[in-house]
Amino acid sequence: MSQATQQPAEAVSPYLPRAAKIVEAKDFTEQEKYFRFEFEDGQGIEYLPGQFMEVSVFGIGEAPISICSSGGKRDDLEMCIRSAGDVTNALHELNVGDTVGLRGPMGNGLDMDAMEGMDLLFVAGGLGLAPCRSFILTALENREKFGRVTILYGSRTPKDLLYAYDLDAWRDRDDCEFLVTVDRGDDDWTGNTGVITTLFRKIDRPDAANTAAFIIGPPVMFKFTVLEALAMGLRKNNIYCSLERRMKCGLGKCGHCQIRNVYVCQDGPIFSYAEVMRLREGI
Amino acid sequence: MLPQILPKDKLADFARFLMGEYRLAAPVAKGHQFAFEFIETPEDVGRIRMDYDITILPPKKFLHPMYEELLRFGGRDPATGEAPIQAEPTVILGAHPYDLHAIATTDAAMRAEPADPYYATKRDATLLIGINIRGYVNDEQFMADMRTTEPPEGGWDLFMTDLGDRYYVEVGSDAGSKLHQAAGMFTQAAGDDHKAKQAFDNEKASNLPKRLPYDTRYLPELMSESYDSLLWDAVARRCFSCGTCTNVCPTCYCFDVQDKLNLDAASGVRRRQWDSCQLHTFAEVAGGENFREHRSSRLRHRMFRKGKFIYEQTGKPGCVGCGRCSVHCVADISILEAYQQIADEAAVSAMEIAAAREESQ
Amino acid sequence: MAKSLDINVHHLTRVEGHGNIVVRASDGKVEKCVLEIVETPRVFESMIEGLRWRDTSLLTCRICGICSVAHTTASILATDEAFGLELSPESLTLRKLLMYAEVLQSHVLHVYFLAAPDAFGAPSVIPLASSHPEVVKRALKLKKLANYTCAVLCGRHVHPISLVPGGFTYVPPKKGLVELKQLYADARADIEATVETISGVLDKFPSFEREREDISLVRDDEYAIYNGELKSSKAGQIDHRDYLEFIKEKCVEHSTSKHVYNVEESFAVGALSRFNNNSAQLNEFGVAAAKALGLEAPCHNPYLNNVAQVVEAAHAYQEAVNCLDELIAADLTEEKLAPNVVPKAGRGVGATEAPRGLLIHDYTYDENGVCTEANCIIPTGMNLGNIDRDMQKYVPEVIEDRSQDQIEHDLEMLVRAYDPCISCSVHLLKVDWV
Amino acid sequence: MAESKPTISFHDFTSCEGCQLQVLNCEDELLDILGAVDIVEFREAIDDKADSYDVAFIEGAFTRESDRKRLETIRSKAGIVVALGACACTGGLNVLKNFRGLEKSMKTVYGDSADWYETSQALPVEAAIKVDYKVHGCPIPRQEFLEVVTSLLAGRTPRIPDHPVCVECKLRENECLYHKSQYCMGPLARAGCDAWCPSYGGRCYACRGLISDPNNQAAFDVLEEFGLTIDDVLTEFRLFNGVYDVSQPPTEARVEKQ
Ligand SMILES: Cc1cc2nc3c(=O)[nH]c(=O)nc-3n(C[C@H](O)[C@H](O)[C@H](O)COP(=O)(O)OP(=O)(O)OC[C@H]3O[C@@H](n4cnc5c(N)ncnc54)[C@H](O)[C@@H]3O)c2cc1C
Ligand code: SF4
Ligand code: SF4
Ligand code: SF4
Repeated sequence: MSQATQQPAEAVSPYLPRAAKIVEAKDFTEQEKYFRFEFEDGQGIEYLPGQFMEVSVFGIGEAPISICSSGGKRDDLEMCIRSAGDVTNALHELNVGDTVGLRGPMGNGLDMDAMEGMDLLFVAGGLGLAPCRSFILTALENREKFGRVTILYGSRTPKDLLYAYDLDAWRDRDDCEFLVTVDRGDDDWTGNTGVITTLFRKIDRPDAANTAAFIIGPPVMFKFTVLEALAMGLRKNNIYCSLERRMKCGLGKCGHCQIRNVYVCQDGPIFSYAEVMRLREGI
Repeated sequence: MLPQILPKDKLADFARFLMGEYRLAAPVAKGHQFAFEFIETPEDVGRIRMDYDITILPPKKFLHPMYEELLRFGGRDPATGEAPIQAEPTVILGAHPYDLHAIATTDAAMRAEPADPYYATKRDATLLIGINIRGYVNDEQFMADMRTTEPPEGGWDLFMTDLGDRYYVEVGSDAGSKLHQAAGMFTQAAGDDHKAKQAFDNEKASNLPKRLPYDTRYLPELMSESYDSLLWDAVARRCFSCGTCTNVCPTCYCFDVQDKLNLDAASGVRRRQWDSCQLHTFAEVAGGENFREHRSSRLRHRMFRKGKFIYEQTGKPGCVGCGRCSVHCVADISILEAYQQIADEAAVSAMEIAAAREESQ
Repeated sequence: MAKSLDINVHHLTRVEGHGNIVVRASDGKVEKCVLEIVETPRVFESMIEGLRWRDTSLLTCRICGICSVAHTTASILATDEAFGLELSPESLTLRKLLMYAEVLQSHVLHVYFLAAPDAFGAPSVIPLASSHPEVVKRALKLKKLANYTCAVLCGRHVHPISLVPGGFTYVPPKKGLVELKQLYADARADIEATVETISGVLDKFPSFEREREDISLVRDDEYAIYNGELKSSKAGQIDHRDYLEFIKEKCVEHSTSKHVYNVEESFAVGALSRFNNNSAQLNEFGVAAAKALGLEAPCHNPYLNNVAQVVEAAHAYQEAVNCLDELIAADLTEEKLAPNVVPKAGRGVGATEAPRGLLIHDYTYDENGVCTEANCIIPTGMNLGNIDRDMQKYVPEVIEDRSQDQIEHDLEMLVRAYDPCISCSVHLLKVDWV
Repeated sequence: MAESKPTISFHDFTSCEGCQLQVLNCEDELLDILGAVDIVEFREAIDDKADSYDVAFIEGAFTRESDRKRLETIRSKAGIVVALGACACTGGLNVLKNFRGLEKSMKTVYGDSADWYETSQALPVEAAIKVDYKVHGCPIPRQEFLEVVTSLLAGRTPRIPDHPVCVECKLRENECLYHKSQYCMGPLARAGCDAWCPSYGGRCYACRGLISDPNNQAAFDVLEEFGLTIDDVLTEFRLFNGVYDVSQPPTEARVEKQ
């Protein structure tokens, strides 16, 4: 039998991650940690808000994590990672100077240029602020392109609030409206208490036909907030969410993230509410 | 590329010729059933069974192996990773037409951008030699409905039909043409041979009646109609969620990826292995949320993939009608029966079905 | 000068199962000297009753993971006999080969891992791995060979799968047999080296003797391992079905394992007993090993059981090679091996030689093949009384010359020499309590 | 300076010690394991006793009250406790004796001397102490033991399958026993053994316990169609999974389904 094996020179494995160094790391909460990465090959990366990376720790595995920095062509990227299992726990043990493997960007993301001239409503719940932040920062960096910008953010307790410095910055800006609420306050908390839908009462009614909403958070929150958005008259096609599914390959092959005939890793994770409705199993 | 003749008593010689140039896989008996195995020794050649009814696992196991190394790493440092993408030149001898169709389907799925180089490399290094069927071998088959009784348009190299003392060999590619020339034991088919092949085809056609009450062009639509049917709950009552149906399915290709560590607990391999949408962990994420927690939703998902999604994605059949999933199901759950049942209850007018039936005849 | 002794080895190490050595002596007089068995009773016999025939061996092989093949063999021999099943010559050869493989594996494990550290003066095999790596590697290689034999033939060594009443549920592939043959050929030198290694440490075995009664299986045509008649060095030969004539039992309070007696107050089984009763039938390789090790029958030094194990390992090796040749020539097929079992009411006795000695399973089935009565006699159980007697003779002999620590060490070594498989000794049989 | 190696210990309770033998049967890996860890207690092979262990492997069932203390001591000294094998994970086939009536079992075996010896219901180790991970099987598959060791060394959760044996059985292309008119526990049993028994002509009797969502309804339907009576099914069930059995005594033996 012939022993020859073929190794096509052009075959590059889409599973091989690029090495990236942690250049900044911060504990946001007990469970959530913030990282900024730079690629070791110095090639940088270009991505759209809403896209994600497969973060790899050899020997443990991979986990899909949204990029939370603003979109475009950049040298670095940021993520906020919640320790939820093996890979994410292992990532939490890493610090500045350590390297991880990154594959991506993956997923569809959303080109915000297409929304030029529209009003933007961001609704983020919990860790959903991570992917949402990429949209928010992208919008704020290109502030002149958009109409009104409104940011609603809800978290369980004041201790769970992420990106404190961003929140302060957004609060201080006068070209956007920023409201935050917590489910349960503590002694020092003077802000809103209550679920995120209560914030809808506090904002001016948007120009419904001309508003794009980004609703990103846990499935339960999504259901209730979509209701609010629809009640305000927003169009199904203009309400966007990010779906979470189990993922292994990120290449539309392994089948884990499949919802009916879409692969979340390729066709998503950003879907309009119109699409989510069609998927039925979406939420 | 004209059809060729291979005398039956030359089959062993042909197999030995193939073994000289390629890794050869062919059907052999496995207990009372059959399986594709590598033919490695002269003794193995004698075990080849071109008259097999159907194999337990389809030939996908050579192109999309049940365990496949994706990466090797020396430790946590991502710089230590490397990707061994390679393939040995291989011949799969004796694939039935429905399996050739299934390979065409996985070709389309795995080569869709972003293409999977592991699959593609193996596939490019593999020659397919088909063998014809005479009819159904069990009550669960419905290849005629799925239009997979003849080989697909392309994608195979040689296709053999058993004419008693000889094989009538159609040539499907340049590589196939080169192969039979190099083997040097084929002659060009003549008038009698063509006649005999025609007779074979006629008989075969009569052995392959349609088994569905509608044209499968309507299958995707019928599936959509049945999304909320109670049928899925009813069938799921018996389903063990054992994953047998997907493992034996020639068009199922879902997989899991896991890191395997060496004893230094640092170096190891990242490998993929077949996974099944029927297993309850398949759609479960960290924190315990399970997006297809109920057996019935998993079962429905499989049936939808087979009857609708894969077809919509690849334009090729998501189910080739081979019947493996139903034959091997411990609980006797039959996909053919499900396809029949959805027609009964779907909101498709009787006329539409009648029209479809007429068209398909 | 150790006139008084208080030895209490709690949970003796490097043996299978739990036992304590307790010795008390004052003023040079031994008051107590016993091996206490503290393993939990597992009451296997009562668990067997009510099981269907095809489950009896899968339960009883779990009496002991170390001699799992022997237990399975005894069990299926009993079932074969009860149902009057015929075995094909190929199945017989396969069964024997499995037994030889187990003898090889168990003896190698015992000699190298459990006994050798004493001879090399190491606390365990782990430091040996660095001080004598070649020895440990050789042991692992031989052990693996024996294990792999079981893997090829019946799936695994611990609780074999396809070894069932009447035949085999799996046909070992020829490729596997041919591969095994090659591996055995490669291992011959390792067996020879084992003999050499042990002959180099013979002086480490205390020279102690106590005349004893040896009981084992015997056969006219071969060194009996797989089956045979019962022979006592003091009481002659009987049919295996009459085993109770030789093996009489009593409960003793210091042991969850019952003690047995025959002509004497105790008797011995195991490698040395087999050797003493059967040495004339050793094959050439075995004879050569015995010669190199200077072992001659009858030998009454229990410490030399380890040496007899090495002789048997060599013998078993050669027999295994012969079996393999036969099997490769035989062209195994399902027809030749598949069991064809029709249950019927009756009693069957399976007597075989586990690595540690004679092993008996005795079942009675009803007409549906459900077991109604069961009795198992386990080798270590039989040796326990003999171990006590050996200790009781040994301690007074050395009490004046050796320190308490030395005596403790000697006794541990003595117990280990018997290779007791305490876990399996602790589920004894049903006898008539009259 | 070299970091000190993690310490590992082995402890045995009521069992056949076959699972510890399976550990020793990792012949190719044994020397590497010894290089990666310090085995500080392993009564079958070494003499040492230690004060604490990073990982303690416990073999055997918990079958007498007096063992509780020993188990608790091990728990208090160990960082991670791993149950090794069916006896430790589910009580294994020792549980069978619970169904025979304890007193009767002891009488059968020891006659009038029965009360010299202490025994009680056979239970999983979990019934006495918290167990962190389980290596299932009777005997344990070597590859799973190695997976657990390497995973714990690397600080990750060992990948122990929670799907039916049929998955592996099909990957090995075995003829399904149901096709040969024999029955098999494979559809309910936890995989990870590479369908060991069916691959060698045996049936699976679920020595690795049940998966976490067995379809009992299906099992009942299918086995009944297969001509089995409820007694047959229970007998089959109790061989290795008596501990899950809800239809009969012993009540003590029922532990939470994992
Ligand atoms: C598009 C997308 C974006 C995400 N963005 C973020 C983010 O910005 N920050 C963050 O903390 N988390 C995010 N997650 C969730 C995160 O991927 C999971 O928490 C993570 O995969 C858990 O992996 P683990 O190995 O730590 O957990 P384990 O429970 O040990 O998981 C084992 C394996 O299962 C799979 N898996 C388990 N949970 C998930 C899941 N939720 N999604 C996909 N695969 C899963 C992975 O392959 C994982 O390696 C995102 C998930 C998706 C799909
Ligand atoms: S083979 Fe049958 S029982 Fe198993 S998952 Fe498929 S449909 Fe369910
Ligand atoms: S033999 Fe048993 S494990 Fe294998 S597929 Fe059949 S039911 Fe499943
Ligand atoms: S097949 Fe079943 S019984 Fe056999 S080892 Fe596997 S889990 Fe245990």
